[in-house]
Amino acid sequence: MIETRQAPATQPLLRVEHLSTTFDMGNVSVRAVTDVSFDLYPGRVLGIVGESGSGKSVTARSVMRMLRSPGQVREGQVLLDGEDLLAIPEREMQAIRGKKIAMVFQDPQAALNPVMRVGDQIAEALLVHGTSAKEARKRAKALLAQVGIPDVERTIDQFPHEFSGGMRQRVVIAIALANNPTLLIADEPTTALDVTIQAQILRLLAQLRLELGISIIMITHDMGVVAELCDDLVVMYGGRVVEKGPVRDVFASPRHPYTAALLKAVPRLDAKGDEALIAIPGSPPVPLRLPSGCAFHPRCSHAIDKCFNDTPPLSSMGDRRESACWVAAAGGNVEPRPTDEFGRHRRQASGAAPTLRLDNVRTNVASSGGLFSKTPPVYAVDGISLEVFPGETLGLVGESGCGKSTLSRTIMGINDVSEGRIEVSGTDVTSMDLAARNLVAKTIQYVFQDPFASLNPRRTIGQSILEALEVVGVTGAEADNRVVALLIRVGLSEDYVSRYPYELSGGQRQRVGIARALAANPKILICDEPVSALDVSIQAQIISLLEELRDELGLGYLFIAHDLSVVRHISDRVAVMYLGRIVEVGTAEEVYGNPQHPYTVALLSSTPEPKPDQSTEHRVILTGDMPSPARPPSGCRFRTRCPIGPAFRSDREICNRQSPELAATASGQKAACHFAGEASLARG
Amino acid sequence: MISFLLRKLPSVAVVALISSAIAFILPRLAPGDPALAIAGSDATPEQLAAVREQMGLSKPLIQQYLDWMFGMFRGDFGQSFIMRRPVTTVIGSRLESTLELAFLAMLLMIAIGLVLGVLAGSPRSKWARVVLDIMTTLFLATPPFLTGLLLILFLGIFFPILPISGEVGFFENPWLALQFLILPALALALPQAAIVARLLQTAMNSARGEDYVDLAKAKGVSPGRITWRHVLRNSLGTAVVALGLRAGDLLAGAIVIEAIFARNGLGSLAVYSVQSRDYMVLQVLILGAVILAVFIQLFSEIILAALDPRIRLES
Amino acid sequence: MKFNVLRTGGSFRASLASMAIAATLLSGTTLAQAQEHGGILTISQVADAQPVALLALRAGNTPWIRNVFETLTRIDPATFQPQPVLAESWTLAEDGLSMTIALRSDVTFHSGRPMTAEDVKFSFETAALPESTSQVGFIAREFESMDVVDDHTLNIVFKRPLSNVFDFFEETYIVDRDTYDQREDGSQVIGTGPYTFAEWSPGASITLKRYEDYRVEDTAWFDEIEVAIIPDPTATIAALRSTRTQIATGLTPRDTLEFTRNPQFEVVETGGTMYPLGVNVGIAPLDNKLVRQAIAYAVDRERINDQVFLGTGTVTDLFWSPSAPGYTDELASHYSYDPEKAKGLIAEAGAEGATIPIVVPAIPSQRSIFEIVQNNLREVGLIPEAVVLDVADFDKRQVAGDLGAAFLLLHGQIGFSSPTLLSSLPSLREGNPSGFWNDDYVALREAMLAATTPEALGEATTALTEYMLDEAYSTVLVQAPGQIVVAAGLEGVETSVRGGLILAGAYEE
Amino acid sequence: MTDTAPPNRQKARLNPVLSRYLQAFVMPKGQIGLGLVILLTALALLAPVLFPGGYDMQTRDSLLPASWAHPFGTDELGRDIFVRSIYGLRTDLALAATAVPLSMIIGTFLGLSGALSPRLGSLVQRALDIIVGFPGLILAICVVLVVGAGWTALLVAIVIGGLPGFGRLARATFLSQQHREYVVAARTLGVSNWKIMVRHILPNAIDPIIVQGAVFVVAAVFTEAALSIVGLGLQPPEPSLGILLNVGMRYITMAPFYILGPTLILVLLALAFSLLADALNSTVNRK
Repeated sequence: MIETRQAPATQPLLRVEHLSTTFDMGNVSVRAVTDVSFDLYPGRVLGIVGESGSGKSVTARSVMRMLRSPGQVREGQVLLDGEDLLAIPEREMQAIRGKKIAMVFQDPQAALNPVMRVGDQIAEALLVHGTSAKEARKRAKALLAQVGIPDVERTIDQFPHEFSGGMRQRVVIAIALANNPTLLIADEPTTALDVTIQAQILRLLAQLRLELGISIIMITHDMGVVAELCDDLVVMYGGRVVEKGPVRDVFASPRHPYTAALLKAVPRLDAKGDEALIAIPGSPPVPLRLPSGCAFHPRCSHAIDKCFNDTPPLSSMGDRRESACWVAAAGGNVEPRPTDEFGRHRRQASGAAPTLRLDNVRTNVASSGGLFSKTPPVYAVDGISLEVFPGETLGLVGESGCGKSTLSRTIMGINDVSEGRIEVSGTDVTSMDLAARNLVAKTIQYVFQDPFASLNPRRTIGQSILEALEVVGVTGAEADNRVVALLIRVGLSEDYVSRYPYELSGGQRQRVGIARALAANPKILICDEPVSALDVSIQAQIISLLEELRDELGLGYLFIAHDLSVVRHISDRVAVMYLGRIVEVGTAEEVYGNPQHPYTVALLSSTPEPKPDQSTEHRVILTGDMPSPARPPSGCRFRTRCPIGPAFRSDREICNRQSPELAATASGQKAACHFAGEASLARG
Repeated sequence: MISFLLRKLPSVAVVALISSAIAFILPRLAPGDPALAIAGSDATPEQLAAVREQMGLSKPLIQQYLDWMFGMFRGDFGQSFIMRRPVTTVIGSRLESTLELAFLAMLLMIAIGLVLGVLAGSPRSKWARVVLDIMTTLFLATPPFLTGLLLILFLGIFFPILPISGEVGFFENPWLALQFLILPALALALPQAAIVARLLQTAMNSARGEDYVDLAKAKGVSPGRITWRHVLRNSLGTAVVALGLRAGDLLAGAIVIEAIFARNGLGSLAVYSVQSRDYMVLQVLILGAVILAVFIQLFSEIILAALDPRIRLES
Repeated sequence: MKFNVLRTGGSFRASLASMAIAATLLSGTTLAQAQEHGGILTISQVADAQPVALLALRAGNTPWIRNVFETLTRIDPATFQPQPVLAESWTLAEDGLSMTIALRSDVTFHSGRPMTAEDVKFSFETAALPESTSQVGFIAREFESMDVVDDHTLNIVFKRPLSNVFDFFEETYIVDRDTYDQREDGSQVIGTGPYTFAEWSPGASITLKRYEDYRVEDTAWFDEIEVAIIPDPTATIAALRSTRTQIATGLTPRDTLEFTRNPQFEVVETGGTMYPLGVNVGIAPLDNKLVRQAIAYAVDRERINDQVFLGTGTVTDLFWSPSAPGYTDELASHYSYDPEKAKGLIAEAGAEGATIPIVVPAIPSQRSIFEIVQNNLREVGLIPEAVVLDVADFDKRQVAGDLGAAFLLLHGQIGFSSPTLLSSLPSLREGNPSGFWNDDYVALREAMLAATTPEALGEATTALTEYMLDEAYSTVLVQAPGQIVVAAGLEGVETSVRGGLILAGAYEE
Repeated sequence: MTDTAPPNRQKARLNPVLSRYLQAFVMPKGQIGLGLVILLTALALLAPVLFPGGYDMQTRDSLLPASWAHPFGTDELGRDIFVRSIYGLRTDLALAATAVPLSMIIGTFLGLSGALSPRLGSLVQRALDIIVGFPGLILAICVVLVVGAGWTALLVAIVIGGLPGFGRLARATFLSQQHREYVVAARTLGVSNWKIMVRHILPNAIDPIIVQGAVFVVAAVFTEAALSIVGLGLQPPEPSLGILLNVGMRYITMAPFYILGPTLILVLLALAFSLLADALNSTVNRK
């Protein structure tokens, strides 16, 4: 945390008062934001935290007066330097947007106009506010340099698609900074980015705040990001503010059951791995059907009768703290009660034969090309060897594009194996002929990332699971019974048989996805980012369910994720993947406790943790982006970004020449680095 | 771009080869005899036989096909059975009429389609939107020949403003030629323009929901500039693809339009060739149409790549 | 319609004759010629030119061919007597088996070469070949020999007396034997007429130019004749109205209706087409003569004439020209509309409810005729069914004589003499689609062919006609004239007996 | 653990697909379209009841101008053009009702064939591309000539003409669906290609195909009319709108109502299906 946080100035830069926003859908009026008030003081960073549907983004858009139709601000004031933005004509607002208030969006891929050169997009922000074209271009270059884009003279005339995700977000930030705004609203600016890139962007934002004294509203769902960047915090739930206060204080002693539960539901990187997560039951409410009274009461373990009918007002809880909870107001405890906890115990590999074994597998993902043309091969998976034992969870960590999904698809036979071999229960299935396919389908099943996409919207839950049973030859009444049993097993009820996916929440859908995967009684589940599409409070539920099933059914998991805390929580062993290769593999304790590969170090160091006041000074933050698998670097694939590699130490020329083998290290795990163990975590 | 075209060449060749075989065999499957056009309907059987012999129609089909194919490689597309001169000359003499029609129709289609599409895709009053919607739906509903008939009835018969049939070469008398061209060109263009407009409208509406429009708004860009610089610019690709596809339809529509407006273009030549079984002309016309369709497709891909920097010309 | 032919007879003949006279009178006075000699005459025709078929009658050739080519003789549409053109005179031998023809000596082809008897012989021999597809070629095949006596004298020996040899002369253009085989693409279409064939853009236009060395100076009034090919009647009408066309050929009565009332135009009925309904005598129930007669009685010819041809046609059940020897109104109206009689005959034959498939070519007028015929036949208790064939398909089957049980045909051969028609009409000739050929028929035909005097021909014609009407294997429904519209101010336009435009004497007022 | 479902359960638990289509008729576009379709279909179906005299009542009153007795006048054979137009509509609707579903089914199957075998799919795609390149009317004429003019020939010509449209749509769906997670999920379960095609891909192709079907009705009538103009339509005396237009063209200056009448009916027909397609399209895309 950057120590520039003085006491708030007396006059707030932005004051939002009693803001209410509705969406008129035909004859129903949906309240997305109700009675939201907060202050932002100059030079400070305000975090607005909430899950999907909490109203945090609508609040931001209301401030910008950029609500999508049919959204409308019903009540309230947005005072910027004392001027009510909601009362001025649109033309004046246009002059304020981009000039005084700027905004950074979640998805830099979507936020840049794909057919406009980046330089022009930055310059446009200046042009529309009266800067001359020549001046605007000059400033655009300066801005690009300021946000850390290399080789500005060339890149200024490139198109967004020629930039990586992180670079694009830097461009978006450059656009936002163009007119030296006093307020920057960042709407989930790092959610679409990888951990190492997220760290870069967060560092950039912190730096800008420091250098330019800009005030920031940071909208996020990630407590880690809040802890790292924000001074003050607003927690939203069901369209209302439920808790407000300085970050440090809120994290130390949350005054609302929701804040408290949220902090406990997130797995910690530094956790030992044997404590259970405390999941928040249920799912966040949709604005159309808010529960009566306190919107959180159906999920709250402290709810009292009053919570059912009366909406608690935001009331002061001491020094700059406010909370909207009847229980807290009465001085009650709001820490979540452990519901049904699972004592976790690590299992060691039992010496049994591995159920799944990969031996030096390579997968070519280049399209086969036309009738007469040949395309050069692209190995997204380039020589991977790993084993999954019965009852064991192997976590596979890596950033997007590292090939982890291709790997899982190769195991399932969706992608063809170019080289190497895959064994399932000791049988070679590399050929993926009919018999091999059957064996794979019976032994290994897949849980998909996006439960919205992996269920056919036109088939009922029952039909989707029946199909899986049908394949293994279970039909008729027996199949119907199995469907119900499977649904109950994953925590759903019989009613769901005839429902369609759109009637289910994300968490419920993921449960169905798991039920379907279990239909064939597999020995191994490949879970490909099974919780990353879910809200934080739901993630814990699904992780707990997976753990429960593993212990009960003796399943082995290949658990693929980019979220290191989640992987640490569930995994026995962890493999770290970079650009098609495994760079480090070992037990969770070994890898997290004493990482040997500089990439692992960087990953761990980049992950923001929900602990305020942690120093970020000594973080290992990688530069640049992962190269394309079509043109991998020679020698060590990580060398282009390696903090201990030839990019920083010109004498380490071996990294350019020789690809390091995965070899045992002193601390037990295997790592593929010529200088394993040299980089280390410097935690504050 | 050159390498893109080169890479496409083999598959174009395959399509051309298959099409040539179909173009050759399909008309010949129909009963009838090109010799009849020469011999006349009241010829005696021996007169017909003599003419057939003279025309080389008694050769085996395979040989006729190979003669044609090898001829084409030498630049000889064959001789019209009926008109007794090179097919290229025959087609060339009709080309002007169709080109004039297609060119004007294309211009009208682009102009009307883009204007309607942009208007409908811009945020404006509900009333204007409804009017535009009705217009596009009406144009969309009436295929070219119906539009043509209605135009003839209203602008040619009830209010005789424009000539309804016949033609005059553009270079002979441009003013008169335009009078003859305007109705058929409109008839061809209106329904196609409606399709283009509708697609453009849809594309613009979806582009309007994109984040980059929000970002532009957050920059303080005015609504007009957003429409032109961001929304329209990103929707043009759709319009180009639509125009490319429509260009093919335009040619197909030209056949019927030429019949209705009594124009002596390639369409009427094609119909005449079918009726008189002038296979030599017909097969070249069909092959030409298929290859033209392929090239229009390639061309729109090239334009698309030029419009959208994300698209690179690959197979 | 494939053919655009003149018919002989009818009221228009007088007007044409008077035009011809006027032309002759004027051609004597050089005054008019001296005044406005020159300019371009524009003509429209519906079908494209077919120089490949110079010696056959083609709709695409009739409007221009008689101005580029000439024949030995021309039949006067008024008197039906052959008049000399390229032949100066001719002598038929006493026995009728040979003829000596004296040719003009001042005739030159457009190539400049003088025309000789060899050219005439070549033209006749070529017409006799099947690939010429001449409708009258069969007459030349009755020539025993042709002797070129000298450059300007030709002697022809017949196999038997040929009463219709002037039909052959009328239709056989004298072509240049040096260039005949280069005619196909229109590059060398060389004749002896007052205009040369200068240019042909297929499907678009033909350009004729004045032949400066024509044997009679200043015969051609116009510098150029532009023949536009406009297949669509509506477009033709538009061209007429806008004066882009001065003479429009190949129109139907429906198209010309508005011009008959317009003083700016003159409508000339010329040539035309006969529309017979044929049945196959080999297919039940049409093998029964009574059924065939019943069908002939059942058809309302008047209505066909009124509704399809707007009353411009001649209602007749005969193939012959009304001016032909042996043509009587009684015979022509033998099968006047009588549904009751038809019903009786069908009952007698026991053919009630019989299905009659009728083959119809996909031509609008034929379709309309069929609809009336179908309506008529239904009334008398038959079930007619349409089999519409594409024209090319239909023609092929007509040539092969294979059209099924019943069929609607059209023959554009009005203007030939009856003996010629016997062999040139697909409906009557051997191998006809009715499958009608027997000894009685052959004997009656032979008698007609053998007749050398008009009286004898008349008698033989009557005998054959009665037999044909009784057998009823093919009866004409209507003979309809073709229509030519001439813009006012254009004088001296003549037509041949079979509808060719003759513009040698045409001039602009 | 109880994860509460969002309580958005439908009142009527109709098949969601069906209920979605029904929503098309809530908007005015859909209502007008449906109304017109019903009106025209009813007219066509009831033609023998409304006009028991049939379509071939020939009289000597040729080419009468429009009047109350004959709203569109009479034709060259003295028949009422309005009656013939309605019977013509009957013919065309019957033709469309047969040809459109056939073309739809075959085209869809061809387009989805890639789900059975990728090679077959791209082969079929090539073939359809070639059909597309063919000048539409010429292909139809050739087909009619080969089959022999008449109902069957028209049917075949229309069906073939529709294949590329339906095929391309179905293929586009297939291409977009084949990498969808639930298709991949079915494949990882080991579900057969055939079942994946029918269960997972086909239902997603249906929306655009239905819309295209409504559009294609107009195209089918267009093909009929175009073939009639070339003289290769239905056999006389059965009227079709195309035949009426073709014959009417010849009387356009003498009796403009001859052509105006059938044209109006065709425009109504086209409008009806176009509106319907439009309404369906917007409900389908709303999801």
